[in-house]
Amino acid sequence: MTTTYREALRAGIRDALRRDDRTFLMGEDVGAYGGSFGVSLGLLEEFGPERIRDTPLSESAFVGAGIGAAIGGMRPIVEIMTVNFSLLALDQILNNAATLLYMSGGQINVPLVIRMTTGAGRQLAAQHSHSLEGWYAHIPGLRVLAPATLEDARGMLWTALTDPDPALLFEHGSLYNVSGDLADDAGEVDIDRAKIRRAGTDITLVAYGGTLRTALAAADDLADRKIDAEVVDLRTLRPLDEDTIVESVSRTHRLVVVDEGWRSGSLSAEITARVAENAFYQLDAPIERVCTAEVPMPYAKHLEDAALPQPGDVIDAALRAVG
Amino acid sequence: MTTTYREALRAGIRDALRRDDRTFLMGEDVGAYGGSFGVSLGLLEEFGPERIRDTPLSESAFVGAGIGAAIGGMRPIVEIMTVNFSLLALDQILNNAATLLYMSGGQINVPLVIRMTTGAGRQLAAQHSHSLEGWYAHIPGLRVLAPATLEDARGMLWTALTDPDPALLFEHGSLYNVSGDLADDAGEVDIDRAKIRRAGTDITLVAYGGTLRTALAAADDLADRKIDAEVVDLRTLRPLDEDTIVESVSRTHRLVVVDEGWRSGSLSAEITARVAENAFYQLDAPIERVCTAEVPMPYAKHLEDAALPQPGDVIDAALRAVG
Amino acid sequence: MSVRAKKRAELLRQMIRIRRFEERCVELYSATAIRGFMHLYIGEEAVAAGVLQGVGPEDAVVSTYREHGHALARGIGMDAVLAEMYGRTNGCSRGRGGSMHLFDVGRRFYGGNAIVGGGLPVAVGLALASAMRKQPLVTVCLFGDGAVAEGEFHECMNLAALWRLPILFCCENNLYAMGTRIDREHAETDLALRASSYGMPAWAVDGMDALAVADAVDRAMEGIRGGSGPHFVELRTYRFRAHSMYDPDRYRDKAEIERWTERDPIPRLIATMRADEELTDNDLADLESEVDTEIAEAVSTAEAGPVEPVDELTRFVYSPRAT
Amino acid sequence: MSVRAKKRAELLRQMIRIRRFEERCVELYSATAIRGFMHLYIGEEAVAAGVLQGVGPEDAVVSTYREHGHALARGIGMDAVLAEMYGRTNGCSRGRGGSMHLFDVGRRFYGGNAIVGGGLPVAVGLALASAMRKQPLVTVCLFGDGAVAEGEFHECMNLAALWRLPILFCCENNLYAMGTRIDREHAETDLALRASSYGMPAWAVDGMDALAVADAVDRAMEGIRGGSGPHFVELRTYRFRAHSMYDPDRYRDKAEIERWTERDPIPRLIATMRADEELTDNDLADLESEVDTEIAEAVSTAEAGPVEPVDELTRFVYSPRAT
Ligand SMILES: Cc1ncc(C[n+]2csc(CCOP(=O)(O)OP(=O)(O)O)c2C)c(N)n1
Ligand SMILES: Cc1ncc(C[n+]2csc(CCOP(=O)(O)OP(=O)(O)O)c2C)c(N)n1
Ligand SMILES: [Mg+2]
Ligand SMILES: [Mg+2]
Repeated sequence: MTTTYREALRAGIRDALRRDDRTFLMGEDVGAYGGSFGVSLGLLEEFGPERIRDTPLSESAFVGAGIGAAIGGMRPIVEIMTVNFSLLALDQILNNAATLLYMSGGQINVPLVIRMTTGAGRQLAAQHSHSLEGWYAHIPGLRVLAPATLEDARGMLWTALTDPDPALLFEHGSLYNVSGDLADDAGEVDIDRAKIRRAGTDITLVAYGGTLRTALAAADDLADRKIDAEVVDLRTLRPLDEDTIVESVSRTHRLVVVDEGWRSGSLSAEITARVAENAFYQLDAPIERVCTAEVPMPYAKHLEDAALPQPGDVIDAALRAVG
Repeated sequence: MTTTYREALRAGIRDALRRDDRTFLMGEDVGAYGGSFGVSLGLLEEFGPERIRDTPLSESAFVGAGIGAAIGGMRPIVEIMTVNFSLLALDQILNNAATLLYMSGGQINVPLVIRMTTGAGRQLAAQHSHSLEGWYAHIPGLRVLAPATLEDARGMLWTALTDPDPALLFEHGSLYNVSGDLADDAGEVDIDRAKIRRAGTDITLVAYGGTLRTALAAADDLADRKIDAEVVDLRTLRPLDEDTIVESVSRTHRLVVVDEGWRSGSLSAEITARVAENAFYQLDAPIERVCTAEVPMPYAKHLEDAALPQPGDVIDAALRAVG
Repeated sequence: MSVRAKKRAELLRQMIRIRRFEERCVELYSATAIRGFMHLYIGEEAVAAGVLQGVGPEDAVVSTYREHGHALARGIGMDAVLAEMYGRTNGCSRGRGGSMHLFDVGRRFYGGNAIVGGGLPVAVGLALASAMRKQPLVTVCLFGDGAVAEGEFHECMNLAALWRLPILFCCENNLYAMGTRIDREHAETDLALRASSYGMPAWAVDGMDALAVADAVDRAMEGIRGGSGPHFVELRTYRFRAHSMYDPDRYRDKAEIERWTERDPIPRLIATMRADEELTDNDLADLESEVDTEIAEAVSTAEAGPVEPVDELTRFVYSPRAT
Repeated sequence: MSVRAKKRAELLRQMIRIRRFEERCVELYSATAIRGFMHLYIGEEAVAAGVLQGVGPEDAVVSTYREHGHALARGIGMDAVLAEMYGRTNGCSRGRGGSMHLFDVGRRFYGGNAIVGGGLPVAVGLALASAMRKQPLVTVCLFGDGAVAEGEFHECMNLAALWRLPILFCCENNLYAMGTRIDREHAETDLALRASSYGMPAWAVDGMDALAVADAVDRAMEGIRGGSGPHFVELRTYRFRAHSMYDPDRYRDKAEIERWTERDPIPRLIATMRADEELTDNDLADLESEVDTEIAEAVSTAEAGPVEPVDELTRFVYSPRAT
């Protein structure tokens, strides 16, 4: 069946709502509006306002309420419209969702899934273009997921909801309209392992979420230049599947990390560090990172394009590495 | 003159208040209480409640008000009691303080200094023990400072206040009572460069803020083992003085980074990545990181000690590297 | 012309400028000359015109992402606004801000904030600065009904009232926060009542009546300038168009929209002026053609505007540093 | 004994337990058996006793860092509380939480939150869960006057009122947030009035009178159980001791403290009971000695408590995963 990333996400939410009546969706404009990016369109009509619950503009309160509801026996899906606004709820996420299990000595589970849109690329400028999933991947107690494919868009929510611990799901804004084939009964996916999306022998490109397509495009181009790139999709940003990365680099001996976060302190740094620590003697060239320029995102299209990781940048980095 | 880190900070604030009547100090309990950690004790009496301004518990509002006041021609010093509570003001810091200059095309400067206490080590448990300065060092538009010495405690504020851009000053909670000698007229310090606190030839230990003492203690011990460690104090976490680090590693060929942040995604990852990118062929051993265990900080002393970077951990890492 | 007639003529002129400008923007958006998020003000013009006429040249203004009307009424050139939306260097934010981030420091217009509620703390700070500097100035802060639900609203109302700051809070209550109707976002839908619970003068005004808005704002400004602290006016209005160019506007009744369209502030003021013989058909035709010319010139200026060279991408992240 | 007399006896018993327990804690803190932040409740016991007596066994309770009294009155064993403060495995949070993070899921006591205001959203969520699950339960949320200034307070009041959730907000107004007196943190110091502006029943009670507290809470709980949505009670009280063990308490008048000490809730209830011939000297002596025994036993249990093995450091960061 041909479907879009948006529809796959919606199907995943619908599955969840049908399967478990403790599950509900809550967030700004998830109901009458149909979700800021249309993900939940039609769900209000199907499940009613109790379970498709519009909230006021109160990120801290409704994210915290999701935590409380999870503790109280529900299985909430909370939508934060975009990662940009999640900062207003960060205290709840870090100090409650991620911490209650530990701080209570194992008594309190928080089976909550928080979904949000991330990323740039649509000229939304400095306050609406963040890629902060790397920050969340810093927090012990969280599981951080970044579906880059239709399968993962449909299935990661399922798996995350069966996890007794809180999970964050980052949907890249540029993917919603991407379409492709997806099995009608597509379901649960493994959220423990990264996935090799393209096998190759000469160099490893690590990407996730919005940058997977960038990496794959670069790999296609590199193939024309007789460079056989392997593309690893991280999928889960925390805990990191270091093994898959290290294993790939141990075969290709070269690494480019593609990350839409600002370079300094992005997730790409952690991946670089892990490889530098664990596959140091396997490396034949310095690790390369292709990240977003360290600027608040400009509005003008040509500047935004220049700020974001492009396939050309990945190709250049790969060429330097195979040098 | 013998003084403490706390007194050096206070002297720095007093200098600033005397020098420029646009400067004022604002935050929770900076006035009548004397500052949660006693830094501003006595300043209310000296400068009055207009300039030593107690605020309600409203982190977002008073940090944002600091931004607005800076724009409006003042030179505010805002104290957030601890980094843990700064999450509640993070939107203001990221989306306004760090962004307004760029977003306005160069029109709006935000000459603001935000001070806060960071770090663990006093059994304050999971919600009061964060080391999140690495997160702030991810944000373009900010300058991030971590005074580890008395000179820097006294002088960094001065330099930061002469900067037209927003700066964050992280004071490690375990340093306030540290005492030592400081010149009476100590003033402005360079905030552009890292500093070699101990010269050495066999291995580089990079540290900052609360971990500088850990690294120095480890270096002393390593000296007994005939390993001559160089200790680099980062001082400024953003922009990073990569040159000093790379230069040191190019001489010692070995690197241990000591960082109180949780390992994954901490500043230590960025430093590792920079060195892996820029001094790759200089390295004779994998880079080692000594960080905080990836757990919400436990209350019990023995567990907290086990979670935090200790001199012994640094020594072990150094021995592995020279091994 | 009498003073009264002059004032009315100016209100009408501003409303027509804003209306026609945005009608043109819609075309330009369809033609992809403008991109990103664009939030139209059509229907709400009486608020911008009525509020901004009462603001002195040295007073400060803080606005939202729905700020074309505020910017124009504040006196920012239509060409500079449009060039900004084109992403050009002659835009009022040098092409870095776009529709949501219009700035003009010369006119003390401080944006253009796209985080709902995010401008309030900054406005409080601007008011604090003028109070501390003993300048007889007022800060005017515009925001929507949705923003009233955010925590920052509460913190800022309290802070402004506690410190009796010279600030005018203008709540543009257009009954919706995106797709969420006011009675589904607020337990207490009388927003002026909410505000008055902080102990500040607060009242609601017909926001479709430019004269009523102007009178209310004049009264409030007088109070604030007279030293009686913050005031709040709720301006009851309605947006005739969708929330943004992305919004299919599924959540509103056609009948509701029609009912409000009948209260269009422009014909209404025209009718009043005609009844009072302050406006002839010729006057109106002149006005419209003047505005047409202004728009045509703005389009030319925007189209002719230079594009920022890509190597200026990182300019304005930090101020140039004196060395 | 009459029902009334029994109730009073129980209130007295709880107050004395809390008082004597904390007096002992001060000694144990001096002896360094307890560390970290410790916030004493001494003076405020009437609130804990009066509130918790009205809470059913299945109702949920959310508290702050000043929660020894709440925990004890909720029925958590004094031994489990003290062992927690010793950091032992038999502590109610397994030694991971300490004084600020007491938990007991069996008694639906959800901590122990040390971010001011941070517990409110969680409480709203717990109430939401019971409402959605159609359980006839109430969530009781305790917090201080300082928390009322935080944005989260506002968001949560609105959300609870908007959704008519079964929640009782208990504001322990002890007139200070650390060193900041209520009139320097709130523009409107009548906190019940503030709360009622959200359209919920709200009133103030003499928090030094256990009977008045109990009556008010009983009345509020009845209203909530009857389906009339959230209620707010402001409990006007005073802490006799400093904010925490670190606080030199410079900001309060000795005379003010004395005035309030005269209203000590314990002698006050004793006097009432004596006047009504419900309490003899013998009864009181028995009670005190019972409590002494309980404390002595708690100290032994805590001292004998095992220490968590260090290799359990990372346990409870995540739940064990089924594989
Ligand atoms: C903190 C935050 N949350 C969510 C959004 C997304 N968003 C943009 S505008 C808007 C509605 C705001 O409504 P209101 O304040 O009434 O202003 P209006 O758009 O009606 O003028 C929302 C939810 C945002 N920009 N910021
Ligand atoms: C968000 C946040 N800001 C600051 C602090 C530091 N702090 C701890 S308790 C406290 C005062 C709180 O006062 P109140 O709510 O009245 O409670 P009380 O201590 O009087 O019981 C402050 C400022 C904190 N824990 N959390
Ligand atoms: Mg609105
Ligand atoms: Mg208090």
